Amino acid sequence: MSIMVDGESRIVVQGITGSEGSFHTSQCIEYGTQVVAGVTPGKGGMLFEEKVPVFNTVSEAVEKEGADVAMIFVPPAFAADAVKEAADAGVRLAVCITEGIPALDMVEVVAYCKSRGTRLLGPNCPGVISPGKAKVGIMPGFVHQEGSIGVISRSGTLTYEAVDQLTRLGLGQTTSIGIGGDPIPGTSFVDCLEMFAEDPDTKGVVLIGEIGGTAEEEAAAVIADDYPLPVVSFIAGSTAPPGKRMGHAGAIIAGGKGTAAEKMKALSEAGVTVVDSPSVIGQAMTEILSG
Amino acid sequence: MSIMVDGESRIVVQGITGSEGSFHTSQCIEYGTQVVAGVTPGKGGMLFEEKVPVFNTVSEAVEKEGADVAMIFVPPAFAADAVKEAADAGVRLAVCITEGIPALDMVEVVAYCKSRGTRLLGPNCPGVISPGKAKVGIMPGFVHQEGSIGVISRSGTLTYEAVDQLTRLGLGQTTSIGIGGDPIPGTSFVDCLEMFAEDPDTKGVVLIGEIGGTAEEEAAAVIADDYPLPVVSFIAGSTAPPGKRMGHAGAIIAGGKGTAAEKMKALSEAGVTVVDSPSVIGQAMTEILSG
Amino acid sequence: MKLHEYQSKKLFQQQGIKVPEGGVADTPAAARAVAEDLFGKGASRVAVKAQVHAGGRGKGGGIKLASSPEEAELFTEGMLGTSLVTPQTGPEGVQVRSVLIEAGADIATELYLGVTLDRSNQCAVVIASSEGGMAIEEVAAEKPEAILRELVDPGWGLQGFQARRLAYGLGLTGVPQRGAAKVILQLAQLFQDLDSSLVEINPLIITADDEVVALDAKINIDDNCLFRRPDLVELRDLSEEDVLEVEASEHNLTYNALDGTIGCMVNGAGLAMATMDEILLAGGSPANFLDVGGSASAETVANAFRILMKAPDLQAVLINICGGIVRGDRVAKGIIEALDQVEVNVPVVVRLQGTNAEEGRRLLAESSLEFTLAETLNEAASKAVEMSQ
Amino acid sequence: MKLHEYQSKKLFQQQGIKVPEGGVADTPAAARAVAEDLFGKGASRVAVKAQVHAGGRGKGGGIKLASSPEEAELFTEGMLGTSLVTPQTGPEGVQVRSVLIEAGADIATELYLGVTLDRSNQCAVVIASSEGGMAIEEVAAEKPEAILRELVDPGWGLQGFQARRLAYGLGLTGVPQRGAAKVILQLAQLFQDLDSSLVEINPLIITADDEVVALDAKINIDDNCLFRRPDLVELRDLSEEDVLEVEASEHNLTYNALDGTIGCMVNGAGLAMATMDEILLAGGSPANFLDVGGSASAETVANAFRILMKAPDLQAVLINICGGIVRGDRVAKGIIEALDQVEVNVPVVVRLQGTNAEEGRRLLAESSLEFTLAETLNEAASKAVEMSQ
Repeated sequence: MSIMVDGESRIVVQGITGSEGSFHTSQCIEYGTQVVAGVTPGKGGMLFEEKVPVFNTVSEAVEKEGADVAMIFVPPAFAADAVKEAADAGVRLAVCITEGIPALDMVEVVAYCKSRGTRLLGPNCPGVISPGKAKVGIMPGFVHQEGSIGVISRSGTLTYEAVDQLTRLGLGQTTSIGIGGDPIPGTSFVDCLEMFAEDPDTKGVVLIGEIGGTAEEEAAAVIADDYPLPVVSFIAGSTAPPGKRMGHAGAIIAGGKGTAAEKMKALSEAGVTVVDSPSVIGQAMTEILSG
Repeated sequence: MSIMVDGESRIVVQGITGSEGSFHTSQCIEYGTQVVAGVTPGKGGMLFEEKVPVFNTVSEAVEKEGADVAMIFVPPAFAADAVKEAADAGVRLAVCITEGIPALDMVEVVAYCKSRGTRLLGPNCPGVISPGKAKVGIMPGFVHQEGSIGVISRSGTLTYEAVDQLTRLGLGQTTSIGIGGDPIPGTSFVDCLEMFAEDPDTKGVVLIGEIGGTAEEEAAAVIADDYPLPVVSFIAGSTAPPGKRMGHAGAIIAGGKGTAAEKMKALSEAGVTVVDSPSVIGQAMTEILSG
Repeated sequence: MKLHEYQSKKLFQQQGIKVPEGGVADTPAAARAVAEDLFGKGASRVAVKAQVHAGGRGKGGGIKLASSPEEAELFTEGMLGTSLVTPQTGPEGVQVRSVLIEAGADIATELYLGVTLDRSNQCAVVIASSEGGMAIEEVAAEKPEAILRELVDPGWGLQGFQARRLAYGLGLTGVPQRGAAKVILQLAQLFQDLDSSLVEINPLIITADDEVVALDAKINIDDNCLFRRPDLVELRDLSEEDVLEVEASEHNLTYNALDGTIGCMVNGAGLAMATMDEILLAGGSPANFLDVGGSASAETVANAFRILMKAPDLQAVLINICGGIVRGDRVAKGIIEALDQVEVNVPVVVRLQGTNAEEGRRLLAESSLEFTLAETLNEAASKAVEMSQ
Repeated sequence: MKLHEYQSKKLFQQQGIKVPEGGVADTPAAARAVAEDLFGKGASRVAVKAQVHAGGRGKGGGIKLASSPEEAELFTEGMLGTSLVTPQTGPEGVQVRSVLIEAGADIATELYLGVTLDRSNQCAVVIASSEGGMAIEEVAAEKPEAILRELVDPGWGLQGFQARRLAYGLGLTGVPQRGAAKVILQLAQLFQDLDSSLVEINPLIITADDEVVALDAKINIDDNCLFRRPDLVELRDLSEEDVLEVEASEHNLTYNALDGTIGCMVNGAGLAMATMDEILLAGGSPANFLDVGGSASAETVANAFRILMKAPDLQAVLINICGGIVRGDRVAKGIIEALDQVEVNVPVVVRLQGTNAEEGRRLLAESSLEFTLAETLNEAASKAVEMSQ
């Protein structure tokens, strides 16, 4: 089993004809993902790689190809509209890779998606992969392996790092999810923890947080409340100075709040195994599962 | 039994210190309605008629007096905000008497109330009365009598007319509801029909419609689908010319649609006893119930 | 409240929607001057369009194409001051007081675009159709599949993707598709900004060089918003409206003229319609719809009486008041006051019920004036009909 | 992006929020002229306020009250060109380049008002407190009950009743209550209109004659919206920002200066932070945060390298790239190109993983340049720390 996406998922790629969109669509197809349609306004009627039909609107892709998951590579100026289009067209999951969307646009988009019953993952995220089943995102597929660990992270590359370790230690993943580094993410740690708790194949969860906001503290509250799976966590940004945005729009220590130390404390108190180096995430999980 | 309001309902009156608000609040209290609070911004701290506390905000009225129904007499320019305030404060029912609220304000208000889980009745309506229990509105209480008929109407005075007849014929009412004459009402005929269907004491429904819109046709569709109670209906406006707004903002035959004839046809076909004069509504209901 | 085409087009332009170049004129000479300017700028012909609130002008001879300034002047002369009869006016027509002179357009495609309230879905709706130039009701009846609709979410407004979806749905591609999508968003915004009840472009044209232009323009404003829109109130053309209706609205009364003989004064729109219906059933004919409203004072009722008495062919008056928010005593005082000031030479039937009705009936009975009192609506209608014959 | 107080107040005024009369000056003489004008208009004293992006100016001597134009000139002279150290700056402070001279206000009540993003509730939030003048974080810590909050619904915006609720909650009544409610709505609108991440008035004062005035003003703009707001980009004061950070942002790189010795070049913000953390764990200290971003081309990476080399105290460079959307081959090309152009006199440790990493490593190995390659993050950090000592 897995969460969010699997071999049955039918993907429509918005922005399929752009440079990043086309590169990563190819990679997803190569991984074995069912990419059933693409959307680029004005390019309706063409075929991507001579097989994937491109439409002018997401509605058409949903009606004609039964797409149920959207992957969005649309530039920031048009991304909010693209996500809303996906939600309105009725996809159950919209994965927004785009970085740099204004926060107030996201406030609106997140509420819009909720009103339409669509789960939004991201923006500014690497996407989601259920190894061996489907990759809907930009993560390097080959570091992943099918297995029993759920991975949730606000980071992209740091997640690949952690997954690489897990795989090398023989710990495959049910699903690995990047929730993204923006202050207003569509899907939270808590959402993912709840989904993993209901997945019979997931035996442990790796949670990779970072400075800024209170998403890790909210996750800690859920875990403290009898969470059924062991959780290993690393929080990036112990060395980050306050008041500076560390790359991610959401990674900022503001008004003395959102430090790595606070988050690690909350998670530790909730029973999470918190490690102080990303290099030992895999090792820590191995010890828990074998102990 | 009754629907919407009963003796347990705790009313807060918004605009209680205005001319219409104070007059009708007194009438409601005299009828026996539990008016527990009033709201007029800037007049917080005073007492209405030496017994009903007045607050600056609806939240306070809800917190301190446990109000669960709002009756709104606020002028059109401020009415939309007042209804939203009531919904946000958590009342379960907001009865908006105010006439002349811009339609686009109501589009927003109706959606806002839905998002907060508050039922809105009105605007531009006489309110609701459950005879012998509570009167939340401006209808003359004395024409009503407790009994087993549910009354729903887009009109105010025409409803008093119909109720007066019913009462004289010994047909009391469970609840009589004016849904209002505006094009965007918070509560529809269909909503009321469904509530009456679930009320064990209601044995028959009187539905008073008028030209404009398709609310009667939608009601007919619900009645045609095995509606459990007998329905008697009168549609006002057979003599109304097309394209003219007949007083109510919603009472207009537009593009050849919304005529009385169409509505009567739809209701007749759904099994409703449609009468061509308001004078015989009571008589028709008596015949059905005794036949 | 309806706006004229030329007023609507000015608002369109402010929103960025392209309209044909032109100008309004209320004399043949002025029309010629506008036309000369347009021909001088390269127009090969100009349209002369009667500025009246009724639609269907084309069928009534209210739109003509002129090939020269002289012809434009001639057409204008033929329209100004005449009564224009269209499918949307009565047989008496409406008087033409001004014309709009516009450069003719090179039409490649004609579309329909409108925004109005969707009462069932309780939100605004954008309606588009590839069948431009036809009345949308006719298209709906004859070719419903040619009508596209996008609901406007009250919280979010019309979205870019919805405008694109409509434009693609109209069969457009490339530059016209993008141009039409833009106009769709602009029109939806205008609808919202103006508190409209209807904005309509019929036809919206695509020109031979891919421009998207509003060839016609119609804007109706929600009367309920006028209290906060003095700018829009200024655009009101009272000469297009019935004088008695205007006078009534100044007194916060709702009045519609009809062609019968029994004047009606009722409180509440529903009861007013029902009273009219009842008069018809009793064999009479109502002279008007008149709602004294939900909070009528003695003064309001007196004003209502004055307006009522001005109707032609009046043979009787039926006053039907069922008290709710209106109090019977106030109404009675208004009636008595009005009859002190207004000469009444027809019989007056009064029916008073509801809040403070007893007090009202007492006041009427105690006055020195003559009324026929009635108990039920049925009885009141019968008496009025009887007295009108 | 932060705005200066005087810029923020101009935007406040455009929104209708009252601010004290005043003017900005960048010389003592200009300050005196502004002060003379204010005294001439009846001011009994003026405030001289250093215009720097850091908060807590009052505690650092950045706000002074002058009783005469001469004193205003003197205070300005004492501030301009000096380094102002406040609780929010480093010990090195920030340079004062201009001052705002304002008429002193007659304060009856000091309040706090701010609008910012509520990340947990995923919407904007209006924060108000009766404890004006204090940092809101301190109020939150010491007197949390004095803080009022109203969430702004994304679909509907801040409602009138919410503004009233806040104003009453602050203990206001009558004219000041209505005035404050109005300012609350205006500020929420400004937050939305400017794509802000923070707008703050601290203190918002009620004057002795019941006026509501923004005595201070702070606006931060969401950097992600600047692509669509050229008007706001113009307000950017680059002199307040770190030169390397500015240069980096021009190349779409995210760079933050730190005071360590090991330069970091990483793709992805999380991995960049983790790399810094790992360097610390290995006994070293990072010289910077540098994220080459999610779509770095060879050119971007070369630019990143140039910025990196300008940092002081640099003893080693650690390049850590884990390919996802970034491709290893591009990064390798960027490194090779950059090292062709930039003089590098410190050891460079490179770790390359993920998409096209093998190809990237091959390119690096085949080049004539010297790198220390590492397999794991741990190993890379250790090697860099070792080489920096």
